[in-house]
Amino acid sequence: MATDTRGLTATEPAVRVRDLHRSFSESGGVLNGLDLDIAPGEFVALIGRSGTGKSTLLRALAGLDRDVAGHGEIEVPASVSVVFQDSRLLPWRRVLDNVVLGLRGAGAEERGRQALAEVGLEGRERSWPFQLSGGEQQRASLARSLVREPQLLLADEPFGALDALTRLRMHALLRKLCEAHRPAVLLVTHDVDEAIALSDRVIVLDAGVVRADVRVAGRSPVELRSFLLEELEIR
Amino acid sequence: MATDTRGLTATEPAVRVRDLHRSFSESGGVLNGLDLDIAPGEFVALIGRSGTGKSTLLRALAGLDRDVAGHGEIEVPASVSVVFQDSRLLPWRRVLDNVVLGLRGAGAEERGRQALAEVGLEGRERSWPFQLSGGEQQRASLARSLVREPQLLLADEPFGALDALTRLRMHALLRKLCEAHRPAVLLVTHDVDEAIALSDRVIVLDAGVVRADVRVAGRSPVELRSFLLEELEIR
Amino acid sequence: GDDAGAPLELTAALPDQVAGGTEIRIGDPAIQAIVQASGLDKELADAGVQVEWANISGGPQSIQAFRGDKLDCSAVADIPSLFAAWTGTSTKIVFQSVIVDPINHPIYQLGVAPGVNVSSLADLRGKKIAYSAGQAQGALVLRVLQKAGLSKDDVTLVELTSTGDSYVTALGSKAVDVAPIGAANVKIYKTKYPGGGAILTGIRDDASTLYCLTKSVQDADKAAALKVYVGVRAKALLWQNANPDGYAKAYLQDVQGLSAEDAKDVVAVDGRKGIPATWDNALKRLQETADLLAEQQDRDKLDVSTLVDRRFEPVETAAAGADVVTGDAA
Amino acid sequence: MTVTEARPRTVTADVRVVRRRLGPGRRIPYAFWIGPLLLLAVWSAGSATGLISPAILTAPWDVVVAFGEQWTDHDLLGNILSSLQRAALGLGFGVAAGGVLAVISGLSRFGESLIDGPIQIKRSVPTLALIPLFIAWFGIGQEMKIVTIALISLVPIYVHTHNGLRGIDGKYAELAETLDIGRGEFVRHVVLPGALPGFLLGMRFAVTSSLLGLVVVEQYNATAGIGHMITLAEQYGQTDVIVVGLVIYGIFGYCADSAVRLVGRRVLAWRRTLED
Amino acid sequence: MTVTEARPRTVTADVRVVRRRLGPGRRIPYAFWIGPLLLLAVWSAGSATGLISPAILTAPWDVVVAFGEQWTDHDLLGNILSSLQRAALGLGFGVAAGGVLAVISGLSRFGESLIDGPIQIKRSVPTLALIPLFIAWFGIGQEMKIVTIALISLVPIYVHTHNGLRGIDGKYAELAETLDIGRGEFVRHVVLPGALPGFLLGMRFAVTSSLLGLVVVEQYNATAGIGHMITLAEQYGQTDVIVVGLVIYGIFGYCADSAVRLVGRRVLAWRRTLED
Ligand SMILES: Nc1ncnc2c1ncn2[C@@H]1O[C@H](COP(=O)(O)OP(=O)(O)OP(=O)(O)O)[C@@H](O)[C@H]1O
Ligand SMILES: Nc1ncnc2c1ncn2[C@@H]1O[C@H](COP(=O)(O)OP(=O)(O)OP(=O)(O)O)[C@@H](O)[C@H]1O
Ligand SMILES: [Mg+2]
Ligand SMILES: [Mg+2]
Repeated sequence: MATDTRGLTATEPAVRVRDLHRSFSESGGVLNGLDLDIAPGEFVALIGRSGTGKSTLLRALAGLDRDVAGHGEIEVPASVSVVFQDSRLLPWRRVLDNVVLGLRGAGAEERGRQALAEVGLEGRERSWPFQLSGGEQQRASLARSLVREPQLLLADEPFGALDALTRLRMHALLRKLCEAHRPAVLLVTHDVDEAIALSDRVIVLDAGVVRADVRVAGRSPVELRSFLLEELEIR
Repeated sequence: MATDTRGLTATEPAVRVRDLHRSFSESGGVLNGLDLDIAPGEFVALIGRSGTGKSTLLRALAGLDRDVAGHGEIEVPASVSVVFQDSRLLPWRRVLDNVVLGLRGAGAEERGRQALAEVGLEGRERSWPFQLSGGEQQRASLARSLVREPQLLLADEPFGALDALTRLRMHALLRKLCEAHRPAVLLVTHDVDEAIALSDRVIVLDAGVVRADVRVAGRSPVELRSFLLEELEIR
Repeated sequence: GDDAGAPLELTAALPDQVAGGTEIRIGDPAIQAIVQASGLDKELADAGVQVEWANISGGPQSIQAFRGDKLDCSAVADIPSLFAAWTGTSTKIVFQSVIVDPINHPIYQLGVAPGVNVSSLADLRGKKIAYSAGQAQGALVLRVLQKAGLSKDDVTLVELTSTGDSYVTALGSKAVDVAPIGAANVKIYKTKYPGGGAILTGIRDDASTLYCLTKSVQDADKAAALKVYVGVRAKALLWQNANPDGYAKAYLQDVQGLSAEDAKDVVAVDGRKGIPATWDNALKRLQETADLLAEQQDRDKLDVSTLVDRRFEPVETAAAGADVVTGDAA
Repeated sequence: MTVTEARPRTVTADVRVVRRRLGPGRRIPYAFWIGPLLLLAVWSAGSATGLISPAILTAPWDVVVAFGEQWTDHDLLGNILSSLQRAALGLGFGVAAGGVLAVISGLSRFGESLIDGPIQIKRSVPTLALIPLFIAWFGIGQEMKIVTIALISLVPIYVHTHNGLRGIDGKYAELAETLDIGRGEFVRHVVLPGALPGFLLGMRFAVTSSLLGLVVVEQYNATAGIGHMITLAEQYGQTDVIVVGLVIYGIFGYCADSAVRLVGRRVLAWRRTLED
Repeated sequence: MTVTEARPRTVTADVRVVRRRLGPGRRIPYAFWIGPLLLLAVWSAGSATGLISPAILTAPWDVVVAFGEQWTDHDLLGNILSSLQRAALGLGFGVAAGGVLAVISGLSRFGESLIDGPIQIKRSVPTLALIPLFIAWFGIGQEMKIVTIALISLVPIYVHTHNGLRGIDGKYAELAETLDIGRGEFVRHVVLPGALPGFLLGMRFAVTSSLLGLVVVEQYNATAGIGHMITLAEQYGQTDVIVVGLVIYGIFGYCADSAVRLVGRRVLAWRRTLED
């Protein structure tokens, strides 16, 4: 059973997915009875081959797949924040306005500025999205999610367009944030090292189900890495 | 001088860039007098921090920056193919039509199908671009470029959204192609290992000029790796 | 018609006293200009009649306004009151005037396209004639054919609505051979299209009326005010006869936007207005028109005596006094 | 390091995350008819209660009677057919010309400077006032009518296609440039499909414009046609016949519009917008 | 492993890769005027050589004379002003109503089913034929005129805004849903800016429609206005005055259209399209 393999305590999970099916065509499902629990404050990395359904899973958790066929049970916290695979900045809002979109309360703008500064986009507040480089767009989109302090953060390859150094900085930033607010995190990444470095638990998605589910703590990164790569390559 | 560091023979370079300046604002340039030669058939990897001007350089080489301020000299071969950082599939053409766009001659479609199969998108010929996952879009875009057999291939992070395994397959595919047609290649990547694994030469872009320019052949990958990471992190 | 006065039978005598604040809504732009230029507006004011002028004239527009009850009376020729009746809007003619020499001062002449040879009505045989079934011009064409002894089949009737100068354009471009055009436009037509000509119809087309919503003449207050207005209108026409230049300036130039020269030309072709001593002849002609249209256009027979309110006849003639016209002119 | 395997389940519960929908949501089938039917209901109720006087707007049942009369006694079908023929011919020429002009002017600044101004000016000038010119040039026959309708429907096609074309994301032009495709292929594969949403919107306006143009042109030397029928009825003040004309216009316009939108949904299947 | 350093150079040669431009290219300054000026030139030449007979189209110089006459003797300015006032008022109401209706019907399938049909039907029906209704409801005064113009200009605003809204990329609505913003904020930050290109196109049509509407409404009980002037001039066959009216229409329409497009370029600075 899933619970004992993860060795979780008995607290209510923040995310609870049972028997999740999703398919875009008659011929075959993308998710085929997936089960998943994420504890509050837990950081889970999701890896899997391109086209296995990682984004499909995230969209289901975010409640964005009303029109997709399938069934299953999903429970998520009320406040969810999503970093989309494309950076999805509103092209008609300047960068800062994109970041603070929907933020309420005084100081929203100040918090937005600070988040931008943290992702290295100080001084670009007034730029249009099309004026940013690929990596800059991705960071702006990250800032938009981080400034919100959600209970569940769903991040779909948020560092894909970043160079090694910037990526490390963003890791640190994300870690800091997680320590402060302890959201549950589900992070999709293609970088196994990144998954190991950041997360409490790594999940391998394949053929629409969780193929492997391993806790990081107490295991050697090298061993973990080769295990995960193997799991990835099996098919 | 650039030429002797690269130890090239005296053949005419395929790409020749001299004193290239490009800037988007009064305050500072993105490219500040960049020089670059790429020999015919040479595979050059370009790395650099997010926002340093890698895409700007590629766009200059592709002749897509008519309206950007700056000067300098650029020579490139007649037939250039670009893999954009965004996958840039025409949303109104099905995947196969996107791949064969502008291909002439009989068998164009057959070649397109084959290219799609090679990037692992067999059976997705009739899909709309929005029906592809992020990585699938990127592969379709790669297929579009590879099917063309250009003299110069400019690829802007073509593997950013791919998992480790798919990425290795794409590496193999690209290498095969390069051996067959010997285009000059300028490949932007954030993955230093990828740069080392694929290229003849790695270039580090920083502050708008070529900060480092190293040949891969005959050097230890580990040493090269730590040198490049150091170069990247200096600022 | 918001605060309606007491109802008044159509047979009851017209009240003399105008209740204070009675307002009548009149579409009669030429008379409006004359009334203001001649000082007759004082007479209206003294009698306690308030006129809300509307710049509306002609059949379709006035019928539309009647139906919405946004207008009491409007100045038109003879056709609109027939069509109003045929389409279920009850109106009464309260004023009739004529042209003293109608044959030589017709409202319409028959314009002839350049290069077409038509010098008498008999030449119309086989020609393409512009025809607009619902308009006065259409009725005129039917009457011309009747007079020439031709049937509809002897000519080609080209269905063409007369809007603006569409008939002049149609003639000029030789799209039709013959078209009724306003006498005032004949000179413009001839200068614009050299070779174009025009002949007289020899038919009286001088009917000119003021027709009102029946509902308005059934309103005692309005009927009293209209009684005053009809008197003033008669005087206004006589003033127009006496002051052609004043009319040209006040109406044609200032209201209609013609140049002084053009205004003069228009006045020159205009005939003297006449107030008939009796409406009998006018009604006879109206009945003939009604019969002709009923026959040619498949409509119900109409007794035109139901379309007039002859209580206003003596009011009109009394105002004109000795200046009434009699005999053929009427 | 245990591997969790998928287990077959019998539950088919579907508990999804319910997120407030901000877009319009799914299309309601047949909702399409609610508006027009409501309009009909209000009209009927107004007429039945006397709130709408028959002099102003004929009651629906009287319109049905008038419709029948026009059909049997006045060749309504003939009127409709000859109107439709005119409208279709004019529309055809107008759409072709408008599309071609829009592409020329959309893709060349020089072409634009020549074509765009005159079309904008034509657009600002009342057609009715231009008719004398057309009569002088084309006579008062069918030719003039078709030319006029073609010019009327050219305008929305031109403006919308031009606008749609110019609104295509610049990155697709860049892509095309790097593919070394010719101008013809560029137009076929990038410009036309990219401008298609604009063109279709223009088409919606062109169709109704061409029908409306009938009212104007059929005042001239027409012996049949809906516009002719309305003009005559206006002169006679035959409200019921006018309303018959209006209803026919309404039905045709609504159906044509819905047809264009339906086609639009088909050919724009590649889009994921708030519409879907 | 040698590091190449950037060296200062004195050359400022600018040899770029020349790639065939497939889009329209850069805007040509003032090209804007070429079309209208060419039109004027053709007109002048035609009139001077006698190819265009003055009976069909008055020569430009005669129009200038007529313009002067109208200005000094017939209060042309007053005509223009009272027309503009009517048009502006009607346009204002029409734009406001059209925009609000478009947002309601764009964001709610239910609203759409109520609103959309009647507007499409209204759009298919000739305004001229509706005037009797408006007269009955609003009288023959200024009110009727403004309501009519408002309804005329409501249509393009509604249709275009609705179309623009529905054409917004669905992924932005998804984004908004994950940000937990309210409907008001969604409209303000996503819907309105996203529909803005559509709205602006609608605005171009609304402006000219409101001006054209003048010709219709000013036939009714108007004592001033450009439409009134044209109607009168038609009655008396004053071709030159008609052309004065048309020229004024052309100028106003062209300027208004250009103004809207200019505004469009400003407020759509966030777009990179073939236009740029
Ligand atoms: N709207 C859609 N219509 C049809 N098929 C779809 C649609 N969206 C996704 N798919 C298919 O579903 C599968 C899973 O897609 P998904 O986006 O979840 O993959 P992914 O794991 O995120 O891949 P990647 O790493 O490449 O982003 C893919 O094969 C994709 O082609
Ligand atoms: N159109 C533009 N207008 C203004 N600034 C721009 C524009 N395009 C790029 N820039 C800026 O120029 C710099 C270089 O951009 P470029 O896209 O070349 O970066 P990059 O090296 O490709 O980065 P990344 O790895 O994030 O894609 C960035 O700071 C970017 O913000
Ligand atoms: Mg994905
Ligand atoms: Mg880049």
